Amino acid sequence: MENIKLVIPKKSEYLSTIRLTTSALSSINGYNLDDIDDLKVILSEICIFFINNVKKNEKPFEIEYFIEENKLKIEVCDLNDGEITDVSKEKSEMCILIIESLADNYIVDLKNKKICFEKKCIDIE
Amino acid sequence: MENIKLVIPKKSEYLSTIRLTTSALSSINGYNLDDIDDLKVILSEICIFFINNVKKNEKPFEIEYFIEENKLKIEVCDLNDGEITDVSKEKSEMCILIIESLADNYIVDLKNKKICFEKKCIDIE
Amino acid sequence: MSLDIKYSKTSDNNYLEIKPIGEVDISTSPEFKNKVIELIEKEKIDISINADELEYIDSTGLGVLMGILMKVKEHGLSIQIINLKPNIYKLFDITGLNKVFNIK
Amino acid sequence: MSLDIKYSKTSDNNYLEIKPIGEVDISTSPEFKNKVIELIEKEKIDISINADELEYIDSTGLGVLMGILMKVKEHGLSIQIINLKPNIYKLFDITGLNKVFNIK
Ligand SMILES: Nc1ncnc2c1ncn2[C@@H]1O[C@H](COP(=O)(O)OP(=O)(O)O)[C@@H](O)[C@H]1O
Ligand SMILES: Nc1ncnc2c1ncn2[C@@H]1O[C@H](COP(=O)(O)OP(=O)(O)O)[C@@H](O)[C@H]1O
Repeated sequence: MENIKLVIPKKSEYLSTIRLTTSALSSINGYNLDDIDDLKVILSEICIFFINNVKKNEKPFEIEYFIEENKLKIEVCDLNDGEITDVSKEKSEMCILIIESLADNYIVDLKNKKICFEKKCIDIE
Repeated sequence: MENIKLVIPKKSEYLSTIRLTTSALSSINGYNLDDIDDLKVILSEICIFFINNVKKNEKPFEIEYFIEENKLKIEVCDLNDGEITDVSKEKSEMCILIIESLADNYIVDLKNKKICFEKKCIDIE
Repeated sequence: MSLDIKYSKTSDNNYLEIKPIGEVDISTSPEFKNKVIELIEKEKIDISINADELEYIDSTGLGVLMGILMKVKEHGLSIQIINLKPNIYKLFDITGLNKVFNIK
Repeated sequence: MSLDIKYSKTSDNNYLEIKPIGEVDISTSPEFKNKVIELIEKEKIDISINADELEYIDSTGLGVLMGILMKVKEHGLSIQIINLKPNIYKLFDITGLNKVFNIK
């Protein structure tokens, strides 16, 4: 199992860097283009969820990738203080719908501001 | 000042991910294409230097980017045990020549297996 | 890659065709929204979003499209979206926006 | 992006033109070295490396080119490198390999 960690400012302009890193990692690990697209979308929506629902932005996002035999597990943690009390329904409905539709086994931990998901890799040689 | 950290396996196939992440980060921070190329080259050569001169590979590389007003500072640390005792002259001559030519203020700490460098950003708006 | 916005009237003069080139995401969608709303207010003409060079959209961008739809309706105008790439259409499908927008 | 290697005789039959497409770096250069050495052993003909689609090379790739140069000389053959992009030529310049290779 391999493990990659990215700690990056909680700012919207860094989401494109997160997407590029994710697509580089998933292409060396045998994902096809459709799956890579899904991974980029899921990860971006998780970050948007935190940007819209956690008030503070001083501390960064911590993103961990766990590369396993035939799946990729990704954990996104918003390192800012305080737990999420109200989810902004208006802004987050679409986020959640997209994450739910594209991710396998996703787990939302509002207390620790951590969202985890998996994506199976079908194409691996 | 902003700060990005990437912890990634010490394996040659991950160098392309390091290059892509670096180029994404430096393009949002106003570097021009030539500077981005230099940054990718320097960072790759530092990783190659560690791959050729530190025997163990179990632990990852830890790469930290410090984005300052008009320069980017990057620190690469090989987290494996032991200090570097002999530098493989044959394999590392070109590495070092390239790093020396392209990086500003680079500092090599063989004991801690850490190499630090800066690159000025001339193009920033 | 970020966002570039081009626009021109279609040859039949029936539509203002707006072409987002690149990514309409959380960092670029405010700019996209402002530009399109400004064009609607100024031109008062039906809108056609040509998405053939739209490489990425996120929920923020989809939200902005909904805001644009409301603005268009407010003026009694219509909006269509053409040439969506399959990976982007997928998001319209997931969120049900494929039923809200006239997609061609 | 990784590495693809194409090759063919030039129309005058004087050279085997080898075209690395992508990146010749620490992870792909062993493959590049093996392929080129194999071609030299088999064809025993002068080599022209066409670098117009070489996007990236690192010190490992430069080292492999030196190894190839030695192999070529061993057989009394020659090697030239053509169409180097400026960002890659820069590395030949820094390392002095621009004086070792016949670059066009
Ligand atoms: N991320 C989102 N998820 C779900 N709905 C959204 C999202 N963003 C915006 N919307 C919806 O689209 C409408 C217009 O969005 P927007 O232009 O961002 O809002 P506003 O005009 O209130 O600033 C909002 O009223 C909201 O219902
Ligand atoms: N990273 C490098 N820096 C400097 N010189 C190198 C490097 N890699 C290879 N060389 C030089 O190029 C020659 C051939 O390289 P290579 O094909 O990797 O070696 P070998 O044939 O010994 O496995 C070596 O003898 C060495 O002098």
